[in-house]
Parts: sequence; C-alpha cells; structure tokens
Amino acid sequence: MSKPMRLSNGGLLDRRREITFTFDGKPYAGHPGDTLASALMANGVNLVGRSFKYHRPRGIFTAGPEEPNALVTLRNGSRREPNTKATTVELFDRLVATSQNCWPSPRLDVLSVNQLFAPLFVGGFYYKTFMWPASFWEKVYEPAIRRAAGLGMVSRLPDPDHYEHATAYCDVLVVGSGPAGLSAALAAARTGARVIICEEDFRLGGRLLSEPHEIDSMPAIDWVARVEAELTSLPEVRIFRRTSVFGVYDGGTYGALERVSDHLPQPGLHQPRQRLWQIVARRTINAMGAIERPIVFGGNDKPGVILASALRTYVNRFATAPGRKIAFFVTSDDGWLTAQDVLKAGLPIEIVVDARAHVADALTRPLSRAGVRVLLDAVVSDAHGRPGLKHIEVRKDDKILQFEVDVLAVSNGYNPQVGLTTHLGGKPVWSEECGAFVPGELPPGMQSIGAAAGDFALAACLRAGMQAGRTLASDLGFASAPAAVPRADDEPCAVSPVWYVEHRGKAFVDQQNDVTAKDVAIANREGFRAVEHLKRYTTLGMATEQGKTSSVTGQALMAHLTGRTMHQAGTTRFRPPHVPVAIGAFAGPHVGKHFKATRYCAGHDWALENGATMIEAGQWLRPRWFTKPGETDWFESVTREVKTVRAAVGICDVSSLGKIEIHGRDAGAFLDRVYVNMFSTLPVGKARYGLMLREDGIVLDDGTTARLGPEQYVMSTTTGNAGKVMQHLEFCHQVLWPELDVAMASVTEQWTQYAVAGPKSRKVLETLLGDRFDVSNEAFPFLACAEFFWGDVPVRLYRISFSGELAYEIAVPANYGDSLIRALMRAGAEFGAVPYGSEALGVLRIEKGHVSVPELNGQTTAADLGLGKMLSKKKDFIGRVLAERPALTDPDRPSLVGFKPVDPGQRLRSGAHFLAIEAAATAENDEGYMTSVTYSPHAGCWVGLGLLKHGAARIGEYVRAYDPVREGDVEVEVVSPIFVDPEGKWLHE
Amino acid sequence: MSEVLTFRSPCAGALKDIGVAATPGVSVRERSPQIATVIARGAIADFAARLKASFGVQWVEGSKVSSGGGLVLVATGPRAWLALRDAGSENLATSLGEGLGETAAVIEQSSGYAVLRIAGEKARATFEKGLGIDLHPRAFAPGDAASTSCAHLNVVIWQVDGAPTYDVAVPRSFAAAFCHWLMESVAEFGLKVL
Amino acid sequence: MRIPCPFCGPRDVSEFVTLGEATGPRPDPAAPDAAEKFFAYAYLRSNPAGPSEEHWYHALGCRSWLKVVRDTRTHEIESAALAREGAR
Amino acid sequence: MHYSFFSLLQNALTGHRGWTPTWRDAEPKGAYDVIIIGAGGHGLATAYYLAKEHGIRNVAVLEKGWLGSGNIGRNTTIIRSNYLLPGNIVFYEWSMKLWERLEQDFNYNAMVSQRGVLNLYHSDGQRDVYARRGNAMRLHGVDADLLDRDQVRAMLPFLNFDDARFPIHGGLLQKRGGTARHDAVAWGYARGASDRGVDIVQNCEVTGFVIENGRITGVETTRGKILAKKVGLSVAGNSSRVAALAGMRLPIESHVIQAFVSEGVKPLIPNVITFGAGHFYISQSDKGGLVFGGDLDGYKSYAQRGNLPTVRDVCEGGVALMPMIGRVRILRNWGGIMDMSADGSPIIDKTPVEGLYLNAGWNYGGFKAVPAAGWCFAHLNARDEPHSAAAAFRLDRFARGAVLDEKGQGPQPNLH
Ligand SMILES: Cc1cc2nc3c(=O)[nH]c(=O)nc-3n(C[C@H](O)[C@H](O)[C@H](O)COP(=O)(O)OP(=O)(O)OC[C@H]3O[C@@H](n4cnc5c(N)ncnc54)[C@H](O)[C@@H]3O)c2cc1C
Ligand SMILES: NC(=O)c1ccc[n+]([C@@H]2O[C@H](COP(=O)([O-])OP(=O)(O)OC[C@H]3O[C@@H](n4cnc5c(N)ncnc54)[C@H](O)[C@@H]3O)[C@@H](O)[C@H]2O)c1
Ligand SMILES: Cc1cc2nc3c(=O)[nH]c(=O)nc-3n(C[C@H](O)[C@H](O)[C@H](O)COP(=O)(O)O)c2cc1C
Ligand SMILES: [Zn+2]
Repeated sequence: MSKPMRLSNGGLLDRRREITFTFDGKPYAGHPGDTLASALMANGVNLVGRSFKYHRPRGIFTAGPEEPNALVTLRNGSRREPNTKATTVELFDRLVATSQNCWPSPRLDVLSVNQLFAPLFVGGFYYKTFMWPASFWEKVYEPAIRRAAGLGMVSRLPDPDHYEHATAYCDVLVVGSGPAGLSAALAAARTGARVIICEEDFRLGGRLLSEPHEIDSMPAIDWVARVEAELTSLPEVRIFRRTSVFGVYDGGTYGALERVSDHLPQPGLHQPRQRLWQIVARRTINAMGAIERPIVFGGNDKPGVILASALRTYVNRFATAPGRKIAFFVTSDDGWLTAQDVLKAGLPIEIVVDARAHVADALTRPLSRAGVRVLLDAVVSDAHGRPGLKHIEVRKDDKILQFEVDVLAVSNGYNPQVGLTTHLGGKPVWSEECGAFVPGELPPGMQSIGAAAGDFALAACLRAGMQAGRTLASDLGFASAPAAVPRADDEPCAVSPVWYVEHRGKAFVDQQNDVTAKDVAIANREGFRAVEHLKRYTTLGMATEQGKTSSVTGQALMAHLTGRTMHQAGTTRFRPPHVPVAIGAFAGPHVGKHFKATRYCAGHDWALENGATMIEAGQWLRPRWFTKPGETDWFESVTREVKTVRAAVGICDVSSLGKIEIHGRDAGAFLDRVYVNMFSTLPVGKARYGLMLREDGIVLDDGTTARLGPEQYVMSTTTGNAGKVMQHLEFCHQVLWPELDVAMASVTEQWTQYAVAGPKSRKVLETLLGDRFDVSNEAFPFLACAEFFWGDVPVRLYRISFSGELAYEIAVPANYGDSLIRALMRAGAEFGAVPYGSEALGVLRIEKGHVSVPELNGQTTAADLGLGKMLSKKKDFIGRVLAERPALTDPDRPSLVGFKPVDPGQRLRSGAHFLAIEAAATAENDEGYMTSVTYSPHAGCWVGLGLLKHGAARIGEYVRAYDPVREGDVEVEVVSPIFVDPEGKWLHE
Repeated sequence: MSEVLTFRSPCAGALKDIGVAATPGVSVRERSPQIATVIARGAIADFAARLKASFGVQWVEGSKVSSGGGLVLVATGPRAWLALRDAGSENLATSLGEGLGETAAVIEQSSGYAVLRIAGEKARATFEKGLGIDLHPRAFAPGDAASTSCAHLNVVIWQVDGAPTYDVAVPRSFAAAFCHWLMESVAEFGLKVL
Repeated sequence: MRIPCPFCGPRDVSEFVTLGEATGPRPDPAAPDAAEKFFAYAYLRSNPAGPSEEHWYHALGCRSWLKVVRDTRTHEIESAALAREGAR
Repeated sequence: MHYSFFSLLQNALTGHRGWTPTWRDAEPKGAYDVIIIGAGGHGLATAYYLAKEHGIRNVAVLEKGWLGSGNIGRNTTIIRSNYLLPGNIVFYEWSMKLWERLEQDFNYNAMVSQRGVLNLYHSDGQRDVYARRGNAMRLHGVDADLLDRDQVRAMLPFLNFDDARFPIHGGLLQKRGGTARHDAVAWGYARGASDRGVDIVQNCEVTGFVIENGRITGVETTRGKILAKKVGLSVAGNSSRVAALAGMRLPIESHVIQAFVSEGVKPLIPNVITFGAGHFYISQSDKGGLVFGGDLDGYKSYAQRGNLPTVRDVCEGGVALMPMIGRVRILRNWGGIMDMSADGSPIIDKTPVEGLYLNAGWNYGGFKAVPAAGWCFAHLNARDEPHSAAAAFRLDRFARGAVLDEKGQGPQPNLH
C-alpha cells in the first residue's frame, strides 16, 4: 500500500513488515514501531476529528499522551474505546479506529454550524440562560446539551477483557526511561539495589528516540540499547515497558498501569488486558521529561499546526511528516534544533519565525545556508485554511507577510512534567531561569531529575541521572564506586516564551475544550481570576489531557491580564491519574460473580443435591428453601418445611453464624462486661442467651453463649455481625482490659453446625448418636451443652432453640460437615425429617417472637425490643451508662409487639408504618413501623413483629399498617409478639 | 445405627492442572494437617520454656515459624500461633493443651483452614498478583511467616524452603475463592496439582 | 498509606480498619459524673490538624489493636504501638 | 446585571466586553453585623438569605482561600430528600423545594436537574428497609417509588442483572432527586449576596475569636481583627479546627472522601444510581463525564486526597454494577474533607458562646442541603431561634440520646 508521507528511509520502524488497519472504514498500512498517529500521518491523514464545542476540524498536535486533538474511537464491538489518543496507540494488525464528534465525517461535519453561534457559546454562557421556563431544563435544554457534549460513545456492552492487580517492591523506582531515567536506573542498579524502571512508551529511550544525539561517541539509540542490555542482565532490575506511573500515594506507594495486551488485537490466552501495579518504593526518581508548549495565535488549532518536538518525533522516529511545506514559529533554541533535523531529513522548510531578536548563529546558520527564510523578532499571528492549514500570516515590524505552508511547527519552551510531584500536596514553583514551573516540595523519598526538573540539556540529564541513582541507592545502604558519566554535548536550550500573539481569528488556549483567549478575557472581566476559578469557569485544562498543553498557557494569559506574576498565579492542582486509566483496571479481577468472595458451608454440595435454592447472607451462601419434587413455588416449600418442623422435625444449617471461643481464668468476668447479663455465674455445661450493647447503649448483637469448661466459653453471633463482634471483643480485651486473662479465637470456620428442631428432634439425635451420648431430657435438659467424641471426631451439642421447638444444635469439625448432614438425614428419615432453609428459619423465629437482624438495626435499645429486664443492675457493662440517657429511656419510644391482620386474608409487609385507625397519613401521626412479617402456618394468617409507640400497652388495639410505596393499607390487631407456645413449654419437653 | 463420619478436605475438587508449558511454573498440593490456635496466656518466656520442654521446639520471636519434631508453630500475632502437625493418632489440640498447660489456651482448628503447599519458580510471580507483602528473598525467607491478605482474603503464609515453597492457610469457607484466585493468577505460568 | 504494625512490619492500609480518634481511657462507670464522662468519651473528638492518636485494628493481619500517632495533614505516621502494651 | 438569553445576545454583539464581575471581591471593613466564616455553599447561601429574607445586609463572608475552594467545589452534585428519619426528611425536603425554584430566585443557571435518584436493593431485607424509608418519605409528602427488578431493568437495562454476585432485586426511586452544577451554586449565591451588599472577602482566614464575657465580639483573621455582633461558622470539613479556636470540642471527625470523573462520553447514564451491595454511586455530568464515588477512606484527614485501596474498592463496585464502564477511563480523582458527625446528621445550633452559631457535621451529604442550610442558618442568626425545618439538628442531642442515626452505626464517625 502506498504511504504518501512516509519518508524513504530512517525511523525506528520494522519496514519489512506491514500492518494493516482501518480509519473511518478506509484501509491503510503502517509498520511495527508506528503509533496510530504516525501511521495516519504517513498515509496523509491529518484531519482526525472535530472539536468538542465548535466542531472545528482537528489534526495531530503532539506525539504523546498530552494530545488534545487526535482523539479516536479505537476498536469496535464490546472492546470499543472512545477518546483514545491516536498518539499513544501502538499500531497492531487489523486495528480499527473511527473519528469522533463529527457526522457524517471529519471533513463534512453537520454540527460545524455550531461555529456560527460561536459568539454566543463563550465560556460560562450556560449559567446566564436556559432558566425559563423552569421545566424546560430537564425537557429541552439539558437533553440537547447532553447530546452535544461528551466526545466518544461507550459500547454499552460488558467489557470482555480481564484485568489483574499486582504489588511490587523496590529500593529505587525510576519513572521514565529517557537519558535521565536510564542513567539513573543504571547507576542505582549497579549498586545491587532493587530497581524498577517504568516507561509508558513501548520502547525505552525517551527523547533519544526522537533526537539524533551522540552519547559516548555512539548514536544515542545505540547507547540506549547498550544500557537496556546491561539493565536486563542485572538480576535485581525489572523493566516495565508500556507502563505509566499514574499516581503517588502515601507511604512510598505508587500506582502504575501496565498495558499488557493493548498493542494486540486482543489479549492472548490467560493474559489480562492491563495490569494495575501498586509499587512500594523506598526511593523514587522522577525522570518523566517535559512537554513542549504551544503558542496562542489565530487559528492555532488548524490541522497542520503541530508542536515542534512532535514534528521531530514524527520525522526522526516515525519517518513521516504531516506535510511538505513546513514553517516554524519558535521562541526557543530547541525549535531550531528541530528545524535542523527536518532539513536533514530532506523536507523543505519555507520559513522559520522566531519571536526573539537574537538567536545564536550556530542555530540559524544551517538553515539560512540551506536557503530557508529566517525571520527574527517576528510572530505568526494567524493561520488559515480549511479544513487543514493552507497559509500563515507573519507579523514583522507591523508588516503582515503571507506564506503558503501546510505545516506549522511551534516551539515555546517546555513544561517539566511536575504532575506526580504534586500528588501529595507539593506545589510547583515558577523558575525564571527555566521559564517554567519546576517541582516544589516533593513527596517523601522522591527526586526529580532531567527535563522533569527543568534541566533540559542532554549532558545535564545524564549527569543528574548517574548522580541521583547512586546517591539514592547509597542512602539505602547500597554502595558502589562512582562510574563515568556518559559523555554528550549540552545542546542549547534557551527560551523566551511568548504566551499570546495579537491575532484576528479564534486563538485556542485549550484546544480540546475549545477554550479561547477571548474566554480567558471574559473570565477576567467576570472576576474568575484565581487560577482555579479560571479553570472551573472556562473548563480550561479539564479535558482528557488535563491541561498538559494548555494550563500553564492559560495561567500566563490570566497573569498578564491581571498584572500578576506567574509565581503569584501558581498552577491549578494536579490530581491522579496522571494519564487516564480504565475503570476496569482499577476494579481488577473482583467483578461479576467474584465481586466479593463467596463463603461456602461444608454442607453446600449436599444442599444443592437436595433441591436447595441458595441465598446470600453477607458473603455466605445459605440454603433458602429446599424444593421437593412437585413443588412449584417457594411458598409451598417453605410452608411445608415450617409445618414439618412444628409437627415432626427439621434440620437447618446454622454454620454461618459467628462462633467465638473464649478461654481464660477471666473469661466469665470478661463476658460479664461485654454482655448486659451475667455469664460468670453460668454453670459449666450450660448455655444462655446474651445481649450485647454498643457503648452508646444501642443493641449491637445477640446470641447464645455456652460454657464448655470452667475456663472455656463458646459465643455465637448473628451471621452478619460475626466480624464486627470479634473486632469489638478484641478491642475490649486488648485496649480496655488487657489485664484480664482471656484468650479468644473465631471458630466459625472450624465447626459445621446444624439445628435439629421439632418435637421429634430428640428421636433423631438418639438414632444418630446411639449410646455415644444421652440426649434425654433428664441427662440433657433445655440449655444444656456438652462436648464428646464420635470416634476421634469431637462433637459439640447444645440444647438451644431459635424456632421455639424442642431443639438441639449439633456441631462437628467442618471437614466432617458434609458427612454429618448425610448422617443426620439418614437418622431423621424414619421421623419424617426435612431440611429447612433460611426462609423457614425466619418464619419459625417470628412465630416465636425472637428478634433478629431487622430488629437489631442499630437504632433500637434493649427496652425497645422488650429485653430491658436483661440489663443487670449488679455490674457494669459496655453501654450501661449511655443507655440511661433520657431520649433512650423515653416511654414514647416505639417498642416491640406482634401484629395480625384484622381480616385474616390480608397480607402484611415489613416497612409499613403504623397509624391510628382514623388518623390521617401524615408524619405527625407516624407511630412506628413493621420490622418482620411472615405467613404463619401456625396462626393460619400473616403475622408480624414491629415497633409501635407504647406498644406493650396497646395489645388488643387495632392500628393501620400503612404501606403507600406498595399500595398497602391493612388494619391490624396489636398482639403479643409470641405467637407460638407463649409459656415456652415445648422447649422443656 | 453405626454411622462413621467421613473426612472431606476444604479444597476437594477445586484445583485442576493448567498446562501451558511443558514444565508448569507452579505446583500445588492440599495438605490436611491437624491444626490448633495457640494463644499465650501469661509471660511468653514461660510459654517458650514449656514449648521447649514438652515438644522440643525452640520458640522464635516475631512473625516466624518455630518447629521441631513434626510440630510447626506459625506466628499469627504477638501472642498467637497456628500449630500444625500431620494427622496421626494423637489429637494435636489435646496434646498441646497438656504439654503447654497454663501457659497457653489451645483451640481446635483442624477444619478451620485449608492448607495449601505452593511451590515453584513462578510462585512469587503468582503471589505478586494477590499478596500485598514482599516475598523477595531479601525480605522473606524460609522460616518467615505473615498474616496478611491475598486478593481480599485473610491468609497465613510461611516459607518452607528456597525452591521457593510456601504453605498458605486460608479460612475454610474461603477455600473455593482462594483456589479460584490461584487458578486465574497462575494460568499464564501453568499449574500442576500434586 | 502504610501502617507499621509492630508485629507484622509495614503493611498497606487496606489490611486495617480504624475506629478513629483514641478518646482516652474508658471512664469510671461508678463516678458521680459518669454520664458526662461517658458522653465525652463516646462522642467528643479533638480532631486536630496534626498529630493525632488513633486506634487501628490489623484486621487482615495479626488482629492486634494498635495505637497509632498519625499526622492528619500529611498522613505520615509518627508511631505505632500495640494497644495492649500501652494500656499495661 | 440581569442574566437572560437577551443579555447574552446583546453582549455577543458587542464582543462580550460588557460583562461585570459576578461578585465583588471585597476588602474587609472593620465591623459587621454578622460575619459568616467560610465561602462555601452553606456560608454563601446563609449570607444571601440573611440579606434577602431578613434584610440584614451588613454582612461579611470570610474565606481563607478562593470562593468555593472547599467541598462545594469537590462534591458529586447529588441532590435528594430520600431520608429515613423525620428530623432529616423535613429539612432535606425543604431544601428540595428551594432547589426547585432556586435558579429563578437568584437568576443564575445552576443546572438543577431532577433526573431521578435510584437506590438499588439486593435482598428482601434491604427492600423492606427501603420500604420503611419510602413510606416515611410519603408520610412527609415526599415522592418515593419502590421499583421491582423488572421496573429497574426496563429503566436501566445496562446494569448487571445476569452475572451479579448480589443480584438486583429492585430500587427506591425519588424522581425529584437529581443533580446540580456544584460550582455554579456557589457562584449564584455569591452573586446574589454580593448584589445585596454582602462583602465576600477571599484569602482571609479566621485565626481566632474575640470573646468578651462569654459573648462574641469579633474575629481575628490573617487580614486583621474584624468586629461583629454575630458570627456564624460554616467551614464544613474544618469545623473542629475553627470551633477549637473558641474552646469547643465537637462530636465530629474530619474524614476524606474521594470522587472521580471519567473522560467525557455521549449520554450513557440518565439518572443518579447507587449500588446497594457495594460502595458505589454514579451520575453523568452534562459535560459527559461519569461522576462517581463510594465509601470514605476511613481515616481522619485534612489532606484533601485519598489512597489507592479506596479507588480500587469504588471501581470494583462500579464494574460489578455496570460492566459496560470497564473500558471508560478515569480522568481525575480527588478527595474532599468532610466533617463526619457522630450520628451522620448535621448540627445547626447556637453554641455556649453567645452570638456564635454553628453549622456543621454535613458529612458527605451537605451539597443537597445548601439552600435549606443557608435558609435555616440565616434564620437562626437573625432570629436567635432554630427554624422549624432544622429543629432536630441540635448540638445537645448527643448528650440526650436523641441522635439522628440513619445508618444505625453509633458514635463512630467513619461508619456513617
Ligand atoms: C467527594 C465529595 C462528594 C460529595 N458528594 C455530595 C453529594 O453528592 N451530595 C451532597 O449533598 N453532598 C455531597 N458532598 C458533601 C458536600 O460537598 C458538603 O457537605 C458541603 O459542600 C459542605 O458545605 P459547604 O459547601 O459550605 O462547604 P465548603 O465548600 O467546604 O465551605 C467551607 C469553606 O470554609 C472555608 N474555611 C475553612 N476554615 C476557614 C477559616 N478558618 N477561615 C475562613 N474560611 C475558612 C473553606 O476554605 C471553605 O471554602 C460531597 C463531599 C465530597 C468531599
Ligand atoms: N534542548 C531543549 O530545550 C530540550 C528541552 C527538553 C528536553 N530536551 C531533551 O529531552 C531529553 C530529556 O531527558 P529526560 O530523560 O529528562 O526526559 P525524556 O523526555 O527523554 O524521557 C522521559 C520519559 O518518561 C516517560 N514517562 C513520562 N511520564 C511517565 C509516566 N508517568 N510513567 C512512565 N513513563 C513516563 C516518557 O515516555 C519518556 O520516555 C534530553 O534528551 C534533552 O536533550 C531538550
Ligand atoms: C461534577 C463534576 C464534574 C467534573 N468534571 C471534570 C472534568 O470534566 N474535567 C476535569 O478535569 N475535572 C472535572 N471535575 C473535577 C475538578 O477538576 C476537580 O478535580 C474537583 O472539582 C476537585 O478539585 P481539586 O481537584 O482542585 O481539589 C469535575 C468535578 C465534578 C464535581
Ligand atoms: Zn499486624
């Protein structure tokens, strides 16, 4: 395929291989080593998209992540990536890219009519209009604005790729692999220190890939290859290519994004698309280089206007150029060096304009000698052409000269990349010497060197690198003899920046957000003068390159308008990520079904084999109900399970409840302090229900705690609070009462525990245990507990009941849990035992009036729940003092009672609020709310628990359970919260 | 009825070979040792003395492994250890309880953890994708232990030898999640289940 | 942020949870002004911009409660000690 | 200058040379009737309503940095009144009513966008908790709709319905909720206040209080002493620091919360959506950026920035909820400092120092409160008695036990 703009030789390309790709559906070809931008340019494609607000044609302006204009949508289908900078995309085979923000094409864009309204669309115009009529905002104005805004389009399909997270440690982290970074890495690595060097490009070398310097008497790229080889040979060095360091965090932690597969059509087998590194570094060398600055003149956004340093990259590294008639507008020596390179590459230069009156002969001579027109003390005021650059106007001594050109390279000095140095709060400072902001206070352990520190000349970069690498390593105790600094010349790098040129056309400060010099002037007039106000009012610097090419220029214009110095103006705040990072990369592998780890009980497989439908309980999965053949809906299954428990026996996995073993001489005393009731007096072999408060007097959790030995208790907690309670107990022990002899550990994982409940539960256990253990009422009464062996397997047995039935809980080590449930079911078969799930468990506990998660909502006191009497008066405990605060003991607080619909056919819903029968549905009449409801097979109707003002005193009254969000309004009778066996006889049978 | 309870390990069926290379970079084997949590009650010196006297194990201070005679104590906290011993006739928790007496509380945990032995040239590269700690030989060596998180899961890890070989203890209910993480992270290197 | 656990060594903040400011020893529940003291203990904070003493729990590590002195302006940690030792 | 389409047109024709400063950048005078500390949303709204509703115009708003440099410039712009507890509902609903007529009231387009706020639930238990909340809202005359899974799916088909760890069961929708352009709220109030005579003094940090016989008489600042009969404290994340200057300790800790904005993309997310099974919420700005956030970092901080684990946690929630955003890139991520109160609800009250008033404890939810907080704080300053809508926000409620703990987390600020 012909590539009209590809230079016939040179460039770091593999010319033997051709890569094909498409842009806007048209096929093109490039070579390995190309970026999408360089390949487009080589193919003569310079018009890449349209701008955000005015839909102006835009081309390729830079050669790196600072690109404001050449944004494309990369790939298609579910891998579509809008707003991708063509300048950072490594070309791969069958790459597909499309232009953005233009229809039908970048050349013929319908919305370019917006330019006609440009006089209205100035910075901040929307704050002044669209206010009338009020309802039109959501209906008319906002939808139109939203449609126009935003550049590319998201696929709306799930991202098919996966992402990894990883952590790496090093002594010295080097960010950037230009001459400064490479020499720093080398010097540090030679000491034996662990070094990581991160380079966001796919090749090491930085500017050395673009600038034909000599180092140690060899071409710079050969020097790079030599350093790369030495670094690769050192065992403690890791080279991360295609890896951007994007953020600095506390404690020497850095975020870096490795683009593992972005240079491939799709990730290889078992490869992630990207890997997010958290790098912990003891020292860091910031060698990120610098970004060239544009100049503000009319039409400075035309395709064809390009940063000189970028042009140099395209010519030298990628062997291409955006045009054949090239002009320069510079204020820096570096621009002249680029011009010389362009000339050497055989490209014709029309003119070099320098705003400075004096420029060293050594810079100008090679050009004038080649017949290039050179104009000093002159400026480019306007650029024209549609869609691309056709001619420029140069102003010299009040005369306007016209030149026909299709490329205008601008060079206005460099902004050191200070972004990372500010993430922990450091503020860049203006250096008159460099004509730029340089790093101020640095993050602990970081040093900036090379162009990133305002040291622009090559020899200085190499020197700084060798020095920094060695010193930082030696700070950490890694010593080495000083090595020779690589030899190179210091190239000239003087600059006298020109921020703004008088012009006629639109002059852009922020090209991507279409912020013009005029917008800056308006912001000044309206008082938005502070740099942050300027940014927020005009959106200057808020685009996808975060002001890398625009912020400092905008601040300079404002400083000029307000008579402030650059130092006074300062910079806006930089924030991570230094380059945009995909949300998926931050999310890593913990998405979809693996969003949170799933915790499985030992009986999980058995449950599935037996028709269980599972439900999330925190991170656990628990059986919700078990469907028997022939059952068609959950209600049928749950009702059968409940009825079977009440009539015969049921078996339920309660393993996910928290279990904490507490040992020690003071275990009882400790429990006395964390529970509201007494545990030190509990006899060995007995269990007791316990209630725990937070220090503010609100209920924290409840559960039974059993005393297995004189110095050994086992506490149970609710599933959801297990971790919280453990943390609380550790706090109480370690922080409040370390003098107590207590030792504790969570044994939730260790024991698989099944509740066996129902009148025939004893029979089942007798069958199961035979003469291993006597479960008779006499030997093992209500609230007894015991531990014994089954062969060499320990078994724990508790006679406790959540269902209100005669019931036991039996526990074995979880490795025998699967076996236990199978044995239990076999033993239960002759008594009609069924497994029951969390739904039936809920029904049974509501019928019995036991509180659970919906009642323990962090807002209720013990008294609210009818448990006030449990608060011991004989001792102190966590929460006792603050529980007595007036508003917590107010008799008007809603308290726990039961409810039944007056019309037994009606269904109850929790979350309904209570109103007196005749009362209007207003906030003043709100008397509480329903916490839990269930259909009760025992009562033959729906029943509920709820918190009602003066509840206990209102048994027998009727109230409304008002549920407007579900269109419910049910008359209910206030009843005792205990619907079954109020005297608790069954428990003792 | 003469039921016997049968044993089922936490990772049963959860691990599979992944063959991308002739020699997989990592191998894994599920161990099923007896486990107990040991928490010192009084002065550590008394505990160390009893440990030495009863089991011949020389206690090592800090986040380390102390071992001897088949008994391994992995430090999990300032006063806490995970004790492991291969399954045998004697119950570990019972014998620890007797041997350590008043100096420690011993809590049976044999089913509380899945214990995996993970070894091979790519073991570190695999762990890098989950662990937040540094396993570089300069930072972590045989005999070192850490209680930490791996891909959001609580784990206890200790290094067995320089191969490198690591043992990892994962709370039982998270065993499947850990195995999933392992299989995903190790895939590019290949895995052999021993 | 990395918290230097006295037992485990420096670990990423994600392994820890914090209760926030350490508001001093738990008041004497038997004192006549216990209500006021407990209110201050549970609710009031100095919340300084600068070094501040806090309780941190090494939840995904050794399960120790730590007393950490941390600068709330810079997140730099001045000291971290086991709470149980400080309390003794 | 009145803003309208015509003023815009007129200015366009004259090269936009006619615009004047949005607010006067005032020099401080020696004395004022009322000083408000903090030119954030709350401080500026208070000054505006003092001037407009109470005729008190000899007012200064003192700001240590530039106007709007605090949380008003950092928040995720959500406005809603879908609260659970009566004391909160009345207040936030009053705020919502003020939002609904705000732009016409202060003649500035703050882009109040009632695009709906949807809180998702993932279990029956969570549904019932939302039902309790929705019903409480309805009893207060606030709109609330409880949607089931199918209704949510019809509304937002791109959510993760099929491969979710915690499946979506439905959501609680407040249609009147939405977003507003945060900075513009500050600018609009500043303009309105300044036009009515209020002095807005930037770069003027309050460093002390002048208190005589238990009564406030002025403040010390980096620009000298300024006298005032009354002083209102509206410094958001810095409440404890400034209150300490008057010898007060508050039931507040300052914490960092992070927020995120993605690269701009074409309209994708129509509403405000919150995930019920993880820490994540999101909306899309009119400019096209996805604006989202999640949980606090969890530790006290005055550094206005957070750490990587929270960033990852938020993004995990995001991709778990809407897998389509995996390839969208985060453009910028920042942190703001919030005064997290011991029960998660705010304080608008007098203090033990006579003439010193406190407006604090807004947590991560004080943006939506801006109009009503300004209204009620102005009322308290002017009338010396609490406004009925803010009657529950008393400072002594903690000692009394009358906390407004929506989440039921107790006195641990970082859990609210
Ligand atoms: C990331 C983030 C997301 C949020 N999202 C939402 C949301 O979606 N919805 C919502 O309702 N709320 C949200 N909030 C909360 C909301 O932003 C705040 O509650 C609210 O802005 C606080 O009130 P303010 O605007 O007055 O505060 P600020 O804007 O912080 O104003 C306080 C001002 O006081 C100044 N000040 C401090 N000390 C002094 C002194 N000594 N002297 C002079 N001046 C001083 C500060 O400089 C500051 O300008 C969020 C907050 C954050 C950080
Ligand atoms: N004459 C002049 O005026 C002038 C001005 C500026 C630069 N220069 C030349 O530029 C070079 C400066 O050398 P240097 O080493 O300081 O810089 P460099 O620009 O050569 O290298 C910086 C490297 O850092 C990488 N990088 C940037 N941000 C990164 C991140 N966040 N993560 C990972 N990688 C990142 C870049 O891709 C680049 O490769 C010298 O060759 C010098 O001659 C000259
Ligand atoms: C709703 C909203 C939208 C934003 N959109 C952008 C944006 O498009 N580009 C950008 O750079 N920042 C955007 N920001 C972030 C701001 O630049 C800035 O980071 C934030 O207001 C906090 O200020 P700070 O970073 O200076 O502390 C946005 C912030 C908010 C709250
Ligand atoms: Zn630790």
